[in-house]
Amino acid sequence: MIKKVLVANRGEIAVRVMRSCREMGIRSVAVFSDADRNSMHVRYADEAYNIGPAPSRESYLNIEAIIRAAKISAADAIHPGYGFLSENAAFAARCQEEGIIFVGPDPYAITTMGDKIIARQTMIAAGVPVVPGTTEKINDEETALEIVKGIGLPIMIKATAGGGGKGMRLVKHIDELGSSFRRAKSEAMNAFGNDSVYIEKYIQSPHHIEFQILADNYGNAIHLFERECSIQRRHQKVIEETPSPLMNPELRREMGEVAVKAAKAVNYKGAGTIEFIVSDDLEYYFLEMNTRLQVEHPVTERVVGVDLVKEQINIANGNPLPFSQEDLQQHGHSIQCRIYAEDPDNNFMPNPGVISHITEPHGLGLRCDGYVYEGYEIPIYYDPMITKLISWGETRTEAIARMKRALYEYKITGVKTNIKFLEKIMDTKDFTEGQYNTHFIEKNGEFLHSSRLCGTECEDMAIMAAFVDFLTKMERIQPPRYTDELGSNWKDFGRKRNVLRL
Amino acid sequence: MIKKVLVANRGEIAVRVMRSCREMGIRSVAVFSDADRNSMHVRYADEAYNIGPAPSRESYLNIEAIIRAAKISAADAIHPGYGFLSENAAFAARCQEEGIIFVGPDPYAITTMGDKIIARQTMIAAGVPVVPGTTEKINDEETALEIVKGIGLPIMIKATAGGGGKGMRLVKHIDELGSSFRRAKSEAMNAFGNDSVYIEKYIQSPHHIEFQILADNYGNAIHLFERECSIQRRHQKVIEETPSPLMNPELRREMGEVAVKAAKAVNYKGAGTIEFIVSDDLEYYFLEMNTRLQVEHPVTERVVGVDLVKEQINIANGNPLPFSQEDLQQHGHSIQCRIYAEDPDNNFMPNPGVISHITEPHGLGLRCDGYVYEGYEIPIYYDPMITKLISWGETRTEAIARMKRALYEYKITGVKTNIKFLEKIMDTKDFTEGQYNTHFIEKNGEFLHSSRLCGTECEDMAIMAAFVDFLTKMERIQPPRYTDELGSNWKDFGRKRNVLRL
Amino acid sequence: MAYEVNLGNRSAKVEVLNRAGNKVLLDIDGHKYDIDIAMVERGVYSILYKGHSYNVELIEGESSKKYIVNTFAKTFNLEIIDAESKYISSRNKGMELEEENLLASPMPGKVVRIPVKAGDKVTAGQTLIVVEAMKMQSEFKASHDKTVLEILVKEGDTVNAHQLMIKLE
Amino acid sequence: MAYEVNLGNRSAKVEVLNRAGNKVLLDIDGHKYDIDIAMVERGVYSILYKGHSYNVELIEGESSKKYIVNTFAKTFNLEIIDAESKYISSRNKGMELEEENLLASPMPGKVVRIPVKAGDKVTAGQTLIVVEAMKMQSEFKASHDKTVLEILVKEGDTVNAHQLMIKLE
Repeated sequence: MIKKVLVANRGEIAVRVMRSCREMGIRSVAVFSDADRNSMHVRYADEAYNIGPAPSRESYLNIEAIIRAAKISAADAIHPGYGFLSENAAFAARCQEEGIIFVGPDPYAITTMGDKIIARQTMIAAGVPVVPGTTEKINDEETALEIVKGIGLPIMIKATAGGGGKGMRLVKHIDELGSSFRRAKSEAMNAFGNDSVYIEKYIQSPHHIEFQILADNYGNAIHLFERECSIQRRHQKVIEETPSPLMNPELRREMGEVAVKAAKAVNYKGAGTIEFIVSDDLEYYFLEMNTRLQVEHPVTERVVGVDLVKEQINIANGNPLPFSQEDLQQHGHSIQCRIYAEDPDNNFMPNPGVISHITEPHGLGLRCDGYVYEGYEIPIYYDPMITKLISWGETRTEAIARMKRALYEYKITGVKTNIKFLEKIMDTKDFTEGQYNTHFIEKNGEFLHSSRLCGTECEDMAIMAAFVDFLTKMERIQPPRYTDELGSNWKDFGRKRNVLRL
Repeated sequence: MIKKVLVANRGEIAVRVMRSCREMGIRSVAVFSDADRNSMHVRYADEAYNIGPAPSRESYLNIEAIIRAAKISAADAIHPGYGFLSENAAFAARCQEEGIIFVGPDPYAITTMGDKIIARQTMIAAGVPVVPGTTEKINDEETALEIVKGIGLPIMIKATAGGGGKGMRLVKHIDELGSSFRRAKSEAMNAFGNDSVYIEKYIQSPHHIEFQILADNYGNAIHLFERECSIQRRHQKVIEETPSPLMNPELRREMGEVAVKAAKAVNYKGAGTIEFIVSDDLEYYFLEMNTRLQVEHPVTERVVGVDLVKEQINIANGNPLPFSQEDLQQHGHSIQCRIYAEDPDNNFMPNPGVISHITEPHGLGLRCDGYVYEGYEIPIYYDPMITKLISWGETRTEAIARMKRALYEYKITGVKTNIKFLEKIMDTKDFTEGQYNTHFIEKNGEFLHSSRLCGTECEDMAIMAAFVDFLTKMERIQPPRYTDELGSNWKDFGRKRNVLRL
Repeated sequence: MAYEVNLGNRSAKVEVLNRAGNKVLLDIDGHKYDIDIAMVERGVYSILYKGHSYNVELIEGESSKKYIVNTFAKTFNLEIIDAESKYISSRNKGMELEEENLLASPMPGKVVRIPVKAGDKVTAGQTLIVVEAMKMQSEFKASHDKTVLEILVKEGDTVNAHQLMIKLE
Repeated sequence: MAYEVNLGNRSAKVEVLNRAGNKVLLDIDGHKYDIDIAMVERGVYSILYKGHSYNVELIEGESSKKYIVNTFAKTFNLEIIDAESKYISSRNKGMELEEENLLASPMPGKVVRIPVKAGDKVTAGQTLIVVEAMKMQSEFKASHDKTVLEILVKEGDTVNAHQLMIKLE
């Protein structure tokens, strides 16, 4: 039985994992870099250990430092969260060696799914549909040309070690093939130190739909339905929802079964996600498997009513799955918005800094998974995501209305965020009608970046607030002259403030 | 179609109603007393009007001032929340006269259910079981004696206009009857200006269980299952949950049908609650009907998946109920804790004041319906409830574990609260086993008031934090001498603070 | 320099032995603590000690030396005693007995009823004043037989926490 | 006394005509506003005007006269112009052209690459420096053909928002 879990992560996901640990009566151990001494996961945990300097590779990616913290704290298990070491087979193996339970699949599943070509081959062998293309890496342009003749244009050239859009090239005309092939290889070499590439058919207007799966150590595997993740910017998801507006019950059952088959093909254990590309005419293809918890797991938790972190720990504890496929149902609709510290008006440039004021949304049907607080300085070293806002509604329409209400209530000052950009998405016709694919943000760019109307009266309110604030400050500097005019309210406020100030 | 709603209330319920309005695209109008200019409902609303001085009877109970605000703002409807004017038939009638929709039942239902004897008579006529006793007010001790001979001891003497435990007397021995009768009458006269009393059989170890109902204008009425409300202090509910640990499917179906029958007997429209007394051997009796939204409505919303405020507005709009009894199901378990600004160690004495710091719980399965914020001064004039914390879990055990986790995360400084007392309840065996009735707090008093262990190390942490804080303040006063010793961290913090200060 | 710190009923000797940035070495009643302490929010301290993570919240009391301290388990009143406090404390020694003759409201509220008047002789248990806050009325009663010396508030007045209302003798 | 307030590209004349407690009468460009204004939280103002409830959030900028102002719809830069500001502004007039010769980082980050050195002649569009923040690299390029005058940071340095990095001419 796991009694103490070290969470090898930071930010919202570290806090989220610790919350489930606390509910299970499991003690939690935080690890932190020099930049994170004041971070929420350190405050939330029962124990906390410094594992090195601010840059990730010297701390959160430092396997030995993390293993050392696990040994000092006598943690039974390590939960890797997402990102960092969560899909690192060497880390999972190292935990095994040290007799520490790794909350996740075994190194074999991570390795197999980590190499895109091996994953494709494994899936084809298991009868899972993959995007038409090669199952071997391609070394020369001639082979590439032959393949393209077979599957037809357009095609994508992808790095086998790929990720984050690097080493990817779209080819629409046959005469672009040579130069694109060479450029993809050189980009792949630069980014991953490995110039292997392969070719896939390019799916026009693709939908990105994934299935959450859970598998225990006894061969039981089930899926928890789909998540629609097509709203992306710079190949990064911004909004996710379940059910997918594209889905129908037959397709859901079929894709769910395929997802379970894919997981079983690598003898998967724990929580994982099978990502599919789906075309407008509902052809679907295996894209990749994420062998960890996803950022967007909360929408599934809300609609299916299962705590996925608890299930991960139950499986790591060697318990069988507590439910079968038939026990699971979807209730209502859930949407997640990722709140980033970034400037949507300036090419989504990250905007780290000090949170000066924050008001979080509350009430029926909302969940807010974040980690920042007033006075917290968001470090420059890590991901710009600061909160995940999750809404639920009886219907998709209600879930959207509730998300709009929540975004209206959400106030963060001190850093720029994408909150108003997300509000715009909620107002976009393609989104409210559920008619969208991965081109959504590009397609609706003009509307999304148009600024909201603040008429003269709205502007005048801004002026008055600032002007009154300015005068009040001036009066504080010269109290004898202005005090009377101020009225008792200002004095009261000053007095109240003094009580608050240390 | 309702386009603008005036919310004739304050605090968390005003904000909660406005949230649903916002999701429906309905504009909201706040009214506020002189004590509430800075209150959250004024900030949250689209419009806000002052309706008088701080004392409730001069503002939130001032019918004419509220009607005036509704006319100035051209509100189509008034939502009364709970408390204040929510069960005032004259107010509902006044709205009708003015052509303003009252979001609630008509004056007839309010009047009938407002007088306990008339309500008893109406329920008996409708075939709803009531606690054995009188259906007429009793004027002399002889009649009282006769009645007691018929139904047997113990009995309760209650004021017909009663509420809040006033004018209530428990009689266990026949020789107490005379003096108790006289005292109940005089108390009732003092409290309500009406000395009418009646007699009911006293139910030993009673459970307080209520059923939520919804009824439209077309004779459709359904129930949304039960809420268990037996955890009370000073006749006020502290914790509510659904499903009730006492309930079984047959009893639920039967009591639900009775609740619907009770509502139909007064031609009820809108959301209402039928309260029952249930004995340990599952005999149940109608207690009273609350003709408004209840404080504890969120547990039903979570488990049944319905937004009750939206349904109230839909019914007020003249829409038929969008679901039938068969469409409704309970999913999982939900618990609500009421957070009061009070001192549990000092007889639950209210503790108004300025909120100096607040950290609210977040994450999977939690809802926090509050209205206070940092720097807010809780007024002395109104209810001490500041937040309702609602947890959900797949099982009752998980809902309790999650509530414990949420209470652990919840930090409020500046005023005393009952948060630690609620944590104690979550640890009480009778509660975790679901074996409790309205005597719970009394019965477990010793355990509930015992203080948690803070050993030497815990005490030393308290001392160190305060001592370091004290030294830092001293150093700020004498900067040249200490600055070097402080290390850069303290200076950085000072700098960061300056950024935050206006 | 060692200070005396009163925590509830406990009195502890506290001294900072060394400090560099977040890292502070303290001695409390002879026990040495090597801690990492950071003020993460206004009045909220995070302490790491031997790997354990503690959170302590402070509210400053009437003076800069008095605090209300919240730990996970318990809330304490805390006072730091320095030379000045000691002087005040010794000066006040003789007056302490008088405190039971001063009736103050423990919370903010409104005076709803004063059933006594200056000069009245009252008996132990007799109600002197009724204060209402948040819909609840609290009766304040005489602890011993006394005489009402002075009434400093009147019915309808709003009182602050700790405001003196009645003097007895 | 009337002040000039710059809000984005707009310049407005603002004057307080009267005030008593929360109630303030202002004139903005000839339009009179009779408002009820309260600071409800640090930097958060609630304004009631003709029954409408507005919320405005302020963050103080580099000086006490500069603000970032959030309304529900939009975020503005705002500056209050008084005699002092006017003097500074007139004195700086001649220097304004120089600003495009000063390259500052718009956000905090870390310098990962500086592909130029002092004395280099650079052409419009040429990358001068690469700064990384939150896993994203931003390239800063020359807007015109210039010469690198001075480089004030080096690779690996952490820079603050608005910190000057390169001077050109």
